[in-house]
Amino acid sequence: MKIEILLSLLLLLTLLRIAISSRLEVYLKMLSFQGLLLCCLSLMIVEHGSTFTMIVAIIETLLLKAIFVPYYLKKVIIQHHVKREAEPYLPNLFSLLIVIGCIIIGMIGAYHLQIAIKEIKMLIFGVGITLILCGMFIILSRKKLITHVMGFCIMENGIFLLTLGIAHELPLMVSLGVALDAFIWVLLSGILVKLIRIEFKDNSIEQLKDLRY
Amino acid sequence: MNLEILLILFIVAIFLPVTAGTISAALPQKMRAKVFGTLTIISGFAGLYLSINSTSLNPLTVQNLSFEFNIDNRFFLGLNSLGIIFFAIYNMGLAKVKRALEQQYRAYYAILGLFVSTLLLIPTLPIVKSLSCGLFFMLIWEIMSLASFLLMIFNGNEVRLREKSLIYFIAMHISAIFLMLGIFAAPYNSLFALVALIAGFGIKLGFFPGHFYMADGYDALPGASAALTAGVMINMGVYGLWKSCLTFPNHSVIAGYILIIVGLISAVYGVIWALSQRKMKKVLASSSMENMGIIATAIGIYLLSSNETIRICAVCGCFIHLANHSLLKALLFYTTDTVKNAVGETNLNKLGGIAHLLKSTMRNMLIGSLGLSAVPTINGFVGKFFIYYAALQLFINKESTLSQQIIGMIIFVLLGMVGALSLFVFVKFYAMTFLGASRSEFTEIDENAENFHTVFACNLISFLCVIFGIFPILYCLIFDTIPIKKGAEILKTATDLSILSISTMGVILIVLCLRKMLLRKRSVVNTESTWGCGYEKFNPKLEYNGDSLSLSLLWLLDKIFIRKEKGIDIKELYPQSFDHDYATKEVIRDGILAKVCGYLLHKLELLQVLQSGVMQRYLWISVLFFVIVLIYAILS
Amino acid sequence: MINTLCNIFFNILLMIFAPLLMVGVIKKVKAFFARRKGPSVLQVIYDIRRLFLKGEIISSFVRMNYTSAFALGSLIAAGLFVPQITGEAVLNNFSMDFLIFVYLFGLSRFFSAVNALQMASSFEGMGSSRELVFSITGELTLMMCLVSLAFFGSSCDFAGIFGAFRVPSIDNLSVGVLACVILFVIMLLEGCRVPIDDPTTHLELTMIHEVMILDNSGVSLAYFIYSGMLKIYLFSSIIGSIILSEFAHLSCFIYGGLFLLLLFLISVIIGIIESVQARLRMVHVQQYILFAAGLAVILLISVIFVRI
Amino acid sequence: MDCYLFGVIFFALLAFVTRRSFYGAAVFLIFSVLHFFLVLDLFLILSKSPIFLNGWIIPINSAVNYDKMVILMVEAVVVLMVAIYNLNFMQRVEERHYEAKQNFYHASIIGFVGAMDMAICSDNIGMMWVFIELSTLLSALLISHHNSKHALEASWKYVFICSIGISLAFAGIVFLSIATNGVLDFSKMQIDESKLLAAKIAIPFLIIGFGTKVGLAPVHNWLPDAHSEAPAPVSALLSATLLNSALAAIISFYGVLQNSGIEKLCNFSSNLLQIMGFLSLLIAAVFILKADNFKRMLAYSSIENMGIIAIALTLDKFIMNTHLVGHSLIKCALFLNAGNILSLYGTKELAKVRGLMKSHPVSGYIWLFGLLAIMGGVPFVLFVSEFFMLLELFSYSLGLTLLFAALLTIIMFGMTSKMLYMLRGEAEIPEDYKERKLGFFAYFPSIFLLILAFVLTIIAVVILIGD
Repeated sequence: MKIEILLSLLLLLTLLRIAISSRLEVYLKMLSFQGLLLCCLSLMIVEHGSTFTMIVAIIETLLLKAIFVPYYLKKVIIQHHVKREAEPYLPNLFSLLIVIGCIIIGMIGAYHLQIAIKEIKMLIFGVGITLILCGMFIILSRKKLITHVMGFCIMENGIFLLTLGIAHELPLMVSLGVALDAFIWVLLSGILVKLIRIEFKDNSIEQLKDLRY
Repeated sequence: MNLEILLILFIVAIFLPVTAGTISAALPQKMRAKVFGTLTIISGFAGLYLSINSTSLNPLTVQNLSFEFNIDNRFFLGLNSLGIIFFAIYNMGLAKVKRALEQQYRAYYAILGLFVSTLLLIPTLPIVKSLSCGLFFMLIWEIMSLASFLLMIFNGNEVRLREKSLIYFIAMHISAIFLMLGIFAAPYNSLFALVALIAGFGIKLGFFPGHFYMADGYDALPGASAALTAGVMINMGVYGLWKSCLTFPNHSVIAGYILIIVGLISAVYGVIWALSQRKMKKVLASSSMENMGIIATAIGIYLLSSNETIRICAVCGCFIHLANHSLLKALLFYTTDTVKNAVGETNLNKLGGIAHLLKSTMRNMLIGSLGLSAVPTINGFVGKFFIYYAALQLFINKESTLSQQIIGMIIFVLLGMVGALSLFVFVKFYAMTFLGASRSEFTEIDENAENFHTVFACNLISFLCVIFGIFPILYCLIFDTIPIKKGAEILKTATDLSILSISTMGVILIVLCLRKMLLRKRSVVNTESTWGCGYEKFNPKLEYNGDSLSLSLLWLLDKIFIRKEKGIDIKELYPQSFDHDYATKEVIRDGILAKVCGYLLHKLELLQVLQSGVMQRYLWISVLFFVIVLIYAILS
Repeated sequence: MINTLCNIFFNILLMIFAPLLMVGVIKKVKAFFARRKGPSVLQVIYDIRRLFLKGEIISSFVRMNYTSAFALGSLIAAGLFVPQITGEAVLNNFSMDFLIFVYLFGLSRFFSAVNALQMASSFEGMGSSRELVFSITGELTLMMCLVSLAFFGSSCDFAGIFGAFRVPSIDNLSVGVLACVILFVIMLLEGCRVPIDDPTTHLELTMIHEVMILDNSGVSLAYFIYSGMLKIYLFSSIIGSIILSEFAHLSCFIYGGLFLLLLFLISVIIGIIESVQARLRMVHVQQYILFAAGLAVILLISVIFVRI
Repeated sequence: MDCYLFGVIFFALLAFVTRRSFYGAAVFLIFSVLHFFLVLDLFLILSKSPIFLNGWIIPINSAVNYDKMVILMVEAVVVLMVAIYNLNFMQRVEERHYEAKQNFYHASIIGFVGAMDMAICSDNIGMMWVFIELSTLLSALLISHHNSKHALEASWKYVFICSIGISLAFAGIVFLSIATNGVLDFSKMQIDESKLLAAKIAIPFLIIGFGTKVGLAPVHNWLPDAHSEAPAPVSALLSATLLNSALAAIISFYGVLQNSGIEKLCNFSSNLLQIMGFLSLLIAAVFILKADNFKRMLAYSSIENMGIIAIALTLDKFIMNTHLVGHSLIKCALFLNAGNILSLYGTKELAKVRGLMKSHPVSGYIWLFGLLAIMGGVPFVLFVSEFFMLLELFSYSLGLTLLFAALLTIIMFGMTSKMLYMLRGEAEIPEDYKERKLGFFAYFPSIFLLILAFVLTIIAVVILIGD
């Protein structure tokens, strides 16, 4: 039981690290580390299931989230040789405070849910909710398109955690589909970012504004 | 007549115009008017025949859809088919007229066919009998108003047409919504249903608040179809009003008061509005608003009073006035269309002095104007006479309550004033188009605007008007369908009226012969021009035009008819050119509606900040909405 | 049978000559006030006869030269419905004959306006515009007055109305006086006598009726002048029938004599008004008619409350 | 017949392989014809054996009830028409320089249609989610086919907003699986009373999540951009079928809630749907007045009609189905015709398109009757559904009826004024578009769809008057 707690706390740490930094490499490293943590967590929780579900879980988390996605995004970043997240809407200090707020909200929500519904694992559910909230916050507060992609990946991780948190996990096909979709999504947004880069010569959100009425 | 033949006739009358429309749409341009004309005439006569003796067909039910053929249905069917026959004859003549050619496109005839078939079908449909009847009625009603809208869109050269047809379309939509609410509310709350139906049909008839679209709408309709709408489609509004008032007898007193008050307001407003108009078709449209107001008062009297003679006079007055109005209005619209085709101008301030060009049209328009200004010898007076009689009886006889007496008196007096005003309108209408010197040079005058068919149609209608004027008794015989049995009152007044017309005609003839006889030996000299009294050369600008004629009255009503002056403030000392013009602002459309819609659209504009283009803002809004709903879900 | 025959004969005879004589008397009274001899009473007849015998000059714009006949014919037809010297109209017991009377006036107004507008001159246009505008409020007042009389007599034709005035009583007197005053004002408006419009002036800007017949000549001019006079006669015959309805039971000769005396009296009053009062400004004419409308409203209220 | 998934993949690969756009379009046409007959056959023998992978996507007969079958039928017809139009569309001049990307285009369009079918037919809400997410991704590729500035921006916004919405929907599925303790198949799903809070939390997640894909009001912002920037066949497919497939999820979820009978859940979900419905009507009313690009105007009218369908869902099933069918058919006809107008006039600007009736009468008539139809004009099926919509709303509450009627009138005002502006006046067509002519296949689909809508009215009226 203690290892689960340790792993989820580590996940929260990665979130704080992301909130502080404004360099993209840090985002990537944290993303791959989160994938790793998710893989251990899923192995821990799902050990009594059939071997086939174990293999799917490993493929999904280890292969995709920890290795391939960060590698792919690194290639995109190198192409655009953009190192640093330009001036974000909020200074880093405020984003840190907001992430801490998300953590608190997530935990309180999970606690209340756990009282009402007995079978969910309180801690994992809380971390899942926090991940979703922080992913959303990163999308809303950063300017670079690539950071938006990473914010969405963090949200995906949060949702994956939610599926782990509930007692009777989803059928195999559904989890396989979810993994596949997340992967295709990252691929597609990578292609789109490249195309926007060619068309707009800059990949911040400012140019994408003239489709109004 | 056994049932099968009547049934076949009914189906022929309904579906023949549609097929005629589609066939003539396929034919080359020259043949279209002729083929369409002949086929619609056949269906018109079928309708006429049906209206005279189809009592045996009465409860015709197909599944749970029923067609009614009792007395008032047959009356309206007869009236519509008569109007359609005249339209068909007139339209046949338009093929040869150069200015009317650009309207002879294919879609025009297809839509006309649809329009005519709905006009023949609606008089037989009950409105609030059951939901499926209601649905079928609404379907046909919407097709009718949509067809008249489509006719408007294709009219080529009209300026500001987009705005006019848009307002017409929205008004028709609002009236359809009122009708739907009326049909839905019928089983639950009959008073709400009655008021909604009156409002719905009121907008179609142009009662006071709902009249804003009428002048522009009828002005935008091309050529003869304006006559069809004003002559026939407006009767459907009266049909609806009549049917809905009959289906809710327990609220007849309230309905009576509503109809009388709204009718009087729209009669007075309509006739003054007609005075302030410049275009010929707009004058006619606002005058049909006035006549519909008078018909509404007649129906109101019928609903209000319990005395038998008053009810008979009111209902006879209403239906005879409706028949006269549709004949006279059709006549005036056809003559306006002939003037437009001949000279290409319908603005009263630019017309004048074309009497020598269009002799027979002038004669027909004189008869039409006399009829609509309700002058004794022509048939316009007969309907009004009965309504006056009913109003006076309501005012005089002992057992009607005080409020009924006051209402009777107000109707009598206001109708008198409206009569004088409508006389003013039609003197101006007739004199400005034909008489005096022409106020603007007409470039190419199309001689065969007055070809055989158009003149024949107009002559036929004016002949009917004069005959019905001299022998009003004919109404009772031919239109055997007057909804209430013919009381002794009606016969006596009808014979009195024919004596009146014959005696007036006689006296006028005597005086005319006296003049002829006196001038036999004397010389009648036709000099150059009118006595100038100080002007060295006659100039058409000196002549009084339509606006200056009605200006002295409109100055009195300055508050209602606000005038927008243009071109008054001249800056430089010696202005090179200076044009002064003014247009009367219509109190509902430019006043209240413009303000309300402007305010509404401005408020909607504020919402446009939502679509700012920045994706983050979209996400913020959706997250905010999501959080609010989530909190509500958790707490409740 | 004889009664109807003499009724018709006397009415028509009077309709032809009485208006001319009345205007002659008016002119005589005006001359008397101006201390001059003035034209003889029959001078108007000689003028009309002179016009009948002359040719006509018509402007080139005119297309409808029969309008004058229609205007006069409809007025004469209106005269058939008014009970005159013999106390009965030519076509009596006609339901709603006062409405027909008013609407026949409308018909004659239609044709006189059309006749004016076809001359294509600004004066005629001005006159017809004024005529039509004043006729609106005039007809409103006339309608109110006739409705209240009809309610008072609780019948819908002239015979019934004048029947109610037979028995002399205070109500009859007050209603009768008010009705006669209103009818007198309407007569001045229709006949275009002084307070509304001065027949003798030639300043086009101020004329109403005379300016409409500026371009007529010969027989049509005679017709229009005669129709002006006929209007005065018809209204004064209505006023006369109201006043003399108490003496209807007397023999017809005495009634006829009294009727002629009354006509003479009315024309004298008109003459006095013409010589004493000057013509009102064009703006005030509208207020003058609305004053008559006010009177008609008072009449209406008094009639309703008298009956309840 | 049971390997429909592999069939779709096969056709997609086939399209991917083709070099010239004509062959790609031909493959897509063959696929759509087969697809139409498959659905027709399904419709005729509704109780056929399971179609998909032996039970993983639960057998078709039990899942597909009356509503889903209607959506499937409409989708089949629309896809066939779009395929026919696509043949002509690919030959057009401006499509030449996208020749290189045509194999991606055709492959993803086939994949897109396949994903939508499976989303509609699958009984498990999880699988339905997966296929909806897949269809979103594939359609994002389609939208950015023209990779102009606006197309890229539209596809970026489309991908992002829809994915976030759908991932929230997945969180809703997680909560739902708690509430129904693990059973995720619509036919077998039972919400037990003890876990009421989980179900209550699942409702906003699911309805707003899938609502983003349906384009209901507060989460609708992607729809106008995506529909106006996509090429004509894609925007027709998007508005006619994609919105319906997402709606299928909400319909089945709402069905589960209704027959679970818990009074609190039903009220909350119907209120939420009605609020979103009326909000989307308001938003459509506001922005139709402002739209200066005729494709955006059509997109806003899609939002409006989806709002009406959402309200109808809470009132009565029959109205919802007629409105759904009517809207998809007529909107597809309109978008295809908008494509025609775009290639005839070269611009989407409303201000520059004048004199449509004089210069190109056929597309003018289609435009006129299409817009009259979409507004609930008489001879088309939407009038019948709006008639009964008002009837139901009137018996529900008078205030809502008046609000509904007022908003519809404003939308009608906006659309007619723009329609009349385009139909009338003098046509000023730019030089290189002067002698543009479009073949029969460009107009046939729209005409066929409008006639179908007209025939449906007659059938609906006959049925209604009959019973």
